Amino acid sequence: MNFQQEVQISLTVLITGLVVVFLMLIFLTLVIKGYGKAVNSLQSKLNQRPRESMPVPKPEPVPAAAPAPSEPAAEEAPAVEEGISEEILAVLAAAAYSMIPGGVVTSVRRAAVQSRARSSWGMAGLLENTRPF
Amino acid sequence: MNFQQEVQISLTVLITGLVVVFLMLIFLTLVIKGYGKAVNSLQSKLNQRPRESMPVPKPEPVPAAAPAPSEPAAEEAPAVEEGISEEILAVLAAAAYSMIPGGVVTSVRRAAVQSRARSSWGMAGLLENTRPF
Amino acid sequence: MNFQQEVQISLTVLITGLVVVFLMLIFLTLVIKGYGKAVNSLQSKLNQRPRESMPVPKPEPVPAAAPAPSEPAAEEAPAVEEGISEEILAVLAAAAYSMIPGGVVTSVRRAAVQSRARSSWGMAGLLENTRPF
Amino acid sequence: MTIFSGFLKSVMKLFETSGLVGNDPRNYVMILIAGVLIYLAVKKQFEPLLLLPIAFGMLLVNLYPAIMAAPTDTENGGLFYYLYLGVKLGIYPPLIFLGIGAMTDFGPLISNPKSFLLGAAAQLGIFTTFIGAIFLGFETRQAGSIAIIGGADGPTAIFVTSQLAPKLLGPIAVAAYSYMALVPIIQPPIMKALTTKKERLVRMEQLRPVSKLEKILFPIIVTILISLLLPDAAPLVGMLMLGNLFRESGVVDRISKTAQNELMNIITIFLGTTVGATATGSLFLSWGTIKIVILGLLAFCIGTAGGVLFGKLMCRLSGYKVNPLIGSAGVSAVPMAARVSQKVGQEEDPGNFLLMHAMGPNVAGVIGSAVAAGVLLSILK
Amino acid sequence: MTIFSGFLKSVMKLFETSGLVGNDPRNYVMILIAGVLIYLAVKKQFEPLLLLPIAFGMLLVNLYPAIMAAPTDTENGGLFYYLYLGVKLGIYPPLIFLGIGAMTDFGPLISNPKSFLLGAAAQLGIFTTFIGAIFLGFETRQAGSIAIIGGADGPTAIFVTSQLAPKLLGPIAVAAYSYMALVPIIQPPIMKALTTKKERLVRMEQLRPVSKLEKILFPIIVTILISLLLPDAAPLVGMLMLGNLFRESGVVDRISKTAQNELMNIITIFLGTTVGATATGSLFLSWGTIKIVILGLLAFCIGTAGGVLFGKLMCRLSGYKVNPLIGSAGVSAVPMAARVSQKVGQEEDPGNFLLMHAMGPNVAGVIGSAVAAGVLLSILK
Amino acid sequence: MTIFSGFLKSVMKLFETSGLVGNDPRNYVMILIAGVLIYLAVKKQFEPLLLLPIAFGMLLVNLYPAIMAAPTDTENGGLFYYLYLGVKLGIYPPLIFLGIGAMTDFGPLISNPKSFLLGAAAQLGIFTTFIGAIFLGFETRQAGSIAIIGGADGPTAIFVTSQLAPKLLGPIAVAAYSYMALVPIIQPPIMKALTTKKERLVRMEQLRPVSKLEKILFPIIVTILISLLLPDAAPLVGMLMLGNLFRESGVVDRISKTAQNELMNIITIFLGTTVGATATGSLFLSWGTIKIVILGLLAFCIGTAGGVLFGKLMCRLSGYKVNPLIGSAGVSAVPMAARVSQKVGQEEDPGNFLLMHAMGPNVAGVIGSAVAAGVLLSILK
Ligand code: NA
Ligand code: NA
Ligand code: NA
Repeated sequence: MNFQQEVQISLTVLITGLVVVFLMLIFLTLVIKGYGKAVNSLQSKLNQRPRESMPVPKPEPVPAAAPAPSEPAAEEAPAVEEGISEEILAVLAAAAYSMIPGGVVTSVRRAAVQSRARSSWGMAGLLENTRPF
Repeated sequence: MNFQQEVQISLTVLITGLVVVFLMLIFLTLVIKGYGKAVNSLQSKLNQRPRESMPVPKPEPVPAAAPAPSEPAAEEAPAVEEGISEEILAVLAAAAYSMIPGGVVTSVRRAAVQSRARSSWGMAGLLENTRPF
Repeated sequence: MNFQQEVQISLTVLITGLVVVFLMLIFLTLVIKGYGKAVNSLQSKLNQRPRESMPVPKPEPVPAAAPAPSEPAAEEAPAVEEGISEEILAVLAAAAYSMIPGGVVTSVRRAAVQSRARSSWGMAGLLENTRPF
Repeated sequence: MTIFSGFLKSVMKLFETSGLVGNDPRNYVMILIAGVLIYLAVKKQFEPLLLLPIAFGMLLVNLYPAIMAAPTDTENGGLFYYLYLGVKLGIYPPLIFLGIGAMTDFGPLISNPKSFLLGAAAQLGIFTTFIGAIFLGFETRQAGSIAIIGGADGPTAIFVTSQLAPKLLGPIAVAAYSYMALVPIIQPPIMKALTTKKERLVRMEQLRPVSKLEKILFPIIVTILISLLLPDAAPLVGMLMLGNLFRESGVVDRISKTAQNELMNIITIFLGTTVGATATGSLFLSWGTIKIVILGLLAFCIGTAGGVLFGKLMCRLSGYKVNPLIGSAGVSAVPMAARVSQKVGQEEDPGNFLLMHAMGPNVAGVIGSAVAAGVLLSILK
Repeated sequence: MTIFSGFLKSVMKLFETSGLVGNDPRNYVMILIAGVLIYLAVKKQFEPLLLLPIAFGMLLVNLYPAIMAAPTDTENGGLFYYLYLGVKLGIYPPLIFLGIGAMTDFGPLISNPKSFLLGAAAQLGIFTTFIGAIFLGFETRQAGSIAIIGGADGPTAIFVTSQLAPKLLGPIAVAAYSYMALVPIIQPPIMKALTTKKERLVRMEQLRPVSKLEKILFPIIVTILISLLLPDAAPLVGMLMLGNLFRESGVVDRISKTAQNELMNIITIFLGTTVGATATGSLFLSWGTIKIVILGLLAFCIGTAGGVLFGKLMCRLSGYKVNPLIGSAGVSAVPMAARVSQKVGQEEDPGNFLLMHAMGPNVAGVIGSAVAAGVLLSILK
Repeated sequence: MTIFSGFLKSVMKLFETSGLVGNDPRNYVMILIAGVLIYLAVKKQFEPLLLLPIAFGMLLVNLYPAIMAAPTDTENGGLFYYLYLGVKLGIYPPLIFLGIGAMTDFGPLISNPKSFLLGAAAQLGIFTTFIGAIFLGFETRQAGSIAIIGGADGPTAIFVTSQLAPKLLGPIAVAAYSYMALVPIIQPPIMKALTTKKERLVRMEQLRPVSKLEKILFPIIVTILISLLLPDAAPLVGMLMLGNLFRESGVVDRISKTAQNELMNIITIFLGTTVGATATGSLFLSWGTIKIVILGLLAFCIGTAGGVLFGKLMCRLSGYKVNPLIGSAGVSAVPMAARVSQKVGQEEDPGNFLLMHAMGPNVAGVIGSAVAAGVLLSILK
C-alpha cells in the first residue's frame, strides 16, 4: 500500500464506521423510544381495566438486592413521573443506586429462593417445564 | 409408488409396528412382574433374618417432598398389602398423590440437604468418591 | 523380540524410569524446600513491618471444616515452631487431623458461604469479575 | 472525492450484504411465526424451555441464514452449524434421555407392569399416521419421521427424524413440542368422548410400594431386553436407563445431578436453537409443512384414543378395576398427560386420585415411543 | 554394558526431547511475562477470571509448544489444539455473549435510549486506531483486529480477530483484557481533563421504571434490527439478546442460570487458556506486539474521550441535564466503566449518584462494539 | 397375502438385525461381567462414580456394538464413537486432572517435601511390572500401558494407554479403577508384613503451617520444572497445577468450582461410559486380559511395597521420626491410600494421627505417576 491508498482505506473505514455505527444506534434509540411509549400507553390503558397485562406480575416487584422499600412502588407506577417531592426523589435515587449491582444478579438470587420455597405442586410445574425433552 | 405399493408398505408398517411394540411391552410386563415377585419373596425371606438387604436403607425412607407421615410406613412394609383399613387407604392415596411430582425431583432436594449437613468425615467420603479419576 | 532384547528393554526402562522419577522428585523436593524457606524468611521480615504480604488475608484463616479453635493461630504464626508445649501440640495435631479431609473441599464450602453473605457491593465486585468476557 | 466514493462503496456493500437485500421474502413470514412462538412460550408458557430456544433459533436463521452455513475452504461455518452437529449426528437426544432418566421415577410402572400395555396402545397414533403420510405423498422415510410425532416425545422425534429425514427436522420438532404443550387442550375431549361416566368413576387400588432393589434392577433389565431385541432403540433406551440407574443406585449423586441439570440445560440450549434454525422460510413454508402439522395432530389424537380404548378394554376385563382415563397418559408427554388423567378423573369424582396410576402408563409411553422409534428405524433405514 | 548404553540412550533421548533443548529462547521471556500476568491476576486482581487462564495458557505453551500441535497422520494433536477450535471457529465468543446477556439488565438503557448515542460515540477509538494501525504498516485485516481493542470488549475482540487476523489473537486478547482491567486507572484523568467542574456536578433526573413487557421486547427488537441491517454482528448480538430474553422472560430460569454460570465458566476456562496459548515467544515477542500494545492503549483513550466529549455535547444541548461523565462508560467494560463514572462524579459531589445513569451507555457500549465489529467484518473480510 | 409376507419380511429383518443373531457369544460373558461390576459399584460402593458408568458402557456395547461404530460415507457413527473421541484424542484425562487439581490441597506436601521421595518410590511397581509384561509377551508399548496401572491413577492410566496401546483401554481402565477401589483390602497386609511393630508405632511431628504464598507458588514452580524437563508429562501435570492455581489463588472461585464439579462430572460420564464401551467381548475375553489383570495387581502390590520399604529406610535414617506406614500412600489413589495409612497406624496406637502426614506422599504420588507416565511416553512413543 502506498501512502495515498493508506489514507483512503483508513478514512473510508473511519467515516463508514462512524456513520454506520451512529446511524444504527440512532435508529435503535428511536425504535426503543417509540416502542417504550407504545407499551406504556398500552399498559396504562390496560391498568384502567382489571390488570392482566403480564403473566407473572407478582414475583417481579422486589429485586432481591434492593434494600429501599420504595422500589416496588416505583415499579407499580410507571406512568407517574412528574410532581414527585424532593424527599421521594432522594429515596428513589438511593434505591436506584443500590439496585444496579444487585439488580443485575437478581435472577440468580431469586432462583435460589424459589428453589427453596417450592411447593410440591410447584415441583410438578417445574417438572412439567423440564420434562418436554 | 403406486396405490397398491402404498397400501402394502403402510399396512406392513402398521401391523409390524403394532405387533412388535405390543410383543415387546408385553414381554417387559411379564419380566417386570416376574422379577418383582422374585425380589419381594427374596426380601421377605431376608426380612425374617436381620435386615441387610440393601447398602443404605436409612437415607431413603423419607422422600423430601412428601408431606404425608404415612409414607415411610408404606415403604417399610413391602409385603403387606391385604387387610388395610379404609382410613389408612385414604391416607396412603393422599400420600401417593402428593408423592409423584415431588418424588421425581427428590434426589435434587436430598442432595442439597446432604451438602449442607456434611460432616468432615462425610467430606472425606465425598472426596474418596470424587477422587478416583 | 528374543530373550536378550527383552532383558535389555525391560532393564533399560526399569533403570531409566526409576532414576528419572527419583531425580525429578528429588529435584522438586529441593526446590520446594528452598522456596519454602525463602518465602517464610521473606514473610517473617514482612511481618515485622506492618503486614501487607497477601491481598486477602482475612477470608482465609478459618478453614470451614476445622473444628479446632487453635487452627487460625497456627496459620498466623508461620515462623514459630519451637518451644510449643505438649498440650498445644495435641490440640494442633487434632486440628491437623480434622483438617485434611475437610480442608481439601474447603473452597466449595467457602464459596457457598460467600454467595450467601454477599453484599450488594460484593455483588458488584463479583459482576466486575464475571463481566470481562 | 475518492474517499467519498470509498465510503459510498462500503455503504453499498453493507447494504448489499444486509438481510434486506439477500433474504428470501418467506423469511419474514418465518420471523412472524417465530414471534408468535415466542409469545406462546413466554406469555402462555407452552413448554418455554424448548419453545423459546426453538423460536429464537428460527428467528435468527431467517434474519441471518449464514448462521447455519457449512464451512467452506476459505471460511468457517456459522455458529449454529457446529452446534447443530450434535443433532445431526444423533448425540443430543440420547444425552437428554440420560437426564430424563435421572429425573424419572419408574416406581409406579414397576408396581403395576400392566401399564406397559397402555404405553403400547398409545403408540397406535404413530403407525396409523404413517399410513396417512404415505397416502398424502410423503416418501416412506419422511412418513416415518412424521408418524413419530405421535410418540409425543421430543427427543425421540428428533432422533428418528435426524436419521430418516433431516430436512423435515424443523417442522417435525416444532409440531412435536407444540402438541406436547397442547396436551391439556387436545386430550380431555377425546377422553370424555370415548369413556362412560361409570368408567371415569372407577377408583383404582393403591399401588404396592416398590423396593429399592427392584428400582435398581429395572433399568438394567430393560436395557438388556430392549437393546438385544431392538438394537435401533438402544441409544435412547440405554441412556434413559443409565440416567435412571444413576438415580436409583444412590451412590453417584454427583453425576446424577449434573446429568439432570447442567448437562441437560446446555444441550437443551444447543438443541433448541439449532433445531429451530433448521426452519428456514424456503423449507418451512410449504404445503408439506401444513400436511405435517395436520398429520401430527392426527397422530396425537389417535394415540390418545388408542390409550383410552385399550384402558376401556382393561377396565371391562378387570371388572371395572382399571380407570380407562389413565390410558391417555400412555402417549408420554410426562408428566402433563398424567396430570390430565388426574384432572379429568377429578371432574367426575373429586376424591379420585389417578395421578400415580397414570404415571405408570406415562413413563411406559416413553419406553413405548422409543421402541416404536426402533421399529421405524429398523424397517425404514 | 548394553543395558547401561540403553540407559544412556534413553536419558539422552529424554534430554533431547526436553524443553531445555528444543525451546526457542524467546519462550523464556514469555514465561516471565506469564509470571507477571499471573501476579497481576492473583495479587492485583486484574480481571483474574480471564487473565489467570490466559497467563497459564501462555506459560504452558512456552514450556511445551506441542500442547498446541495440530494432529498429524500418525499423532494426535495437543490438548489445546482441540480446545482452541472453539476460538478458531468462532464458537466461544457468541456463547459467552449468551451468558453475558443472561446477566445483563438493559433496563437503564431502555429507560433512557439516548444512551445509545454515547455507546456509539465511544466507538470512536476503534475507527481512529484503525488509521493508526494502517500507518504503522499493518495490513487492513490486522488493523481492523487491532482497532477493535478500542471496543473494550474481550469476546468481541476475539471474535473479530479470529476471523480477520488469527495470528494476532494472543497479543490482542492480552491487550484487550489488560486494558479492561486498567479502566479505573486509564479513564479518570481523561474524564477530568475533558470536563469542567460545572459539568461534573450535573445531577441527572432519575430514570423511569421499565415494565417487564418492554424488557422482553427489547432483545427481540434489537436482534431483528441489527441482524437484518448488519448480518456480521448477528452471532454476537443475537446470542447476547437470546441470553437476555432467557433472563427477562422469566420462564426459563433453568437454562438462563446454566448459560450464565456453568456453560460460561467452562468456556471461559477453554477460551482463556487457549487464547493465552497462542502467545508463543516467536509470535509475541516482536515489534508488532509492542505496536499493538500502544495502539490498543490509544484506542482505549480515544474511545473514552469520544464518549466524554459526546456527553459534553449532550450536556450543553440539554441545558446541563446530562452529566458528561457517563459518556466514558460507553466503551463497554461492564460494569467497571460505569463505576468509574460514579466514582469520578462523587469526587466532586458525594451526593451525586451516576451509576445507574452510566449503566445505560455502558450496556449500549456492548451493543455498539458489536455493531462496530460487524462493520469491520463486513468491510474487511 | 402380500401384506402378510411384508410383515413376515419385516419381522425377519428385525430378528436378523437384533443382537440375538448378530452378537458375538463372548458378549454375553461381558454382559455378566458388567453385571458384576454394577453390583460392586452399587452394593459394595467400589469407586461407583467411575465403575458404574464403565460397567454400563460395557453392558451397552456388548448388547449393541454399533453404539461405538465409526461413521461411514452413508451413516453416522454411534453415540459413543463421538463421546470416545475425548478419550482417543487425550482430551478428557487432562481436564479431569484440572478438576482434581482444583480439589487438592498440596499443603501437606509443601510442608514436608521429603514426601516426594515416597511418591517416587511407590512408582517402583510401574517399572517392575513393565519387565513382567515384556516377559509375558506383550509388545513394549502395551507393556508400558499395563505397567502404568501401578500408578494407581485412573486418568493417567487412560492418558498413557490411549497413546501407547488404545486397544487395551478397556481392560487397563477396568483393572486400574478396580484396584484403586480395592486399596483398603490390598494394602494393609503388605504394609504389616514389611514393617515392625516399633516402626508402626512411630509418631510424627506435626507439620508446619504453609503460607498462602507458598501454596500459590507451588503449582507454578512444579509446572515449569516438570514441563521443561519432561514435556510428555506436561498436559497432565500442567492441567493439575492449573486447577490447583485456580483453587489457591482464591480469586477465581467461579471457574474453580465449575472445574471441580460440573465440568468434571460431565467428563466423568463421557469418559466412564466410553472407556467401558471399549471392552467388547472379542477384545476383552482373551488370555491377554487375564495377564493384564494379574500384572496390574502385581504392579499395585509392588508399588505399595516400594513406598513402605522406602518409608522404612527414611524411618531408620531419621532415627524413627518417619512412620513407614505413610509410604504406601505414595501410590496415589487419593485420599483412600492415605486413610489406609491412618487406619493401619491406629490399629497399633489409637492416638497416632498419620492421615495428614500420609497426604503428602499421597499427592506426591499423583505427581510421581504423571512423571512416570511422561518417562514411559517419552521412551516408548
Ligand atoms: Na410416547
Ligand atoms: Na464497547
Ligand atoms: Na501414583
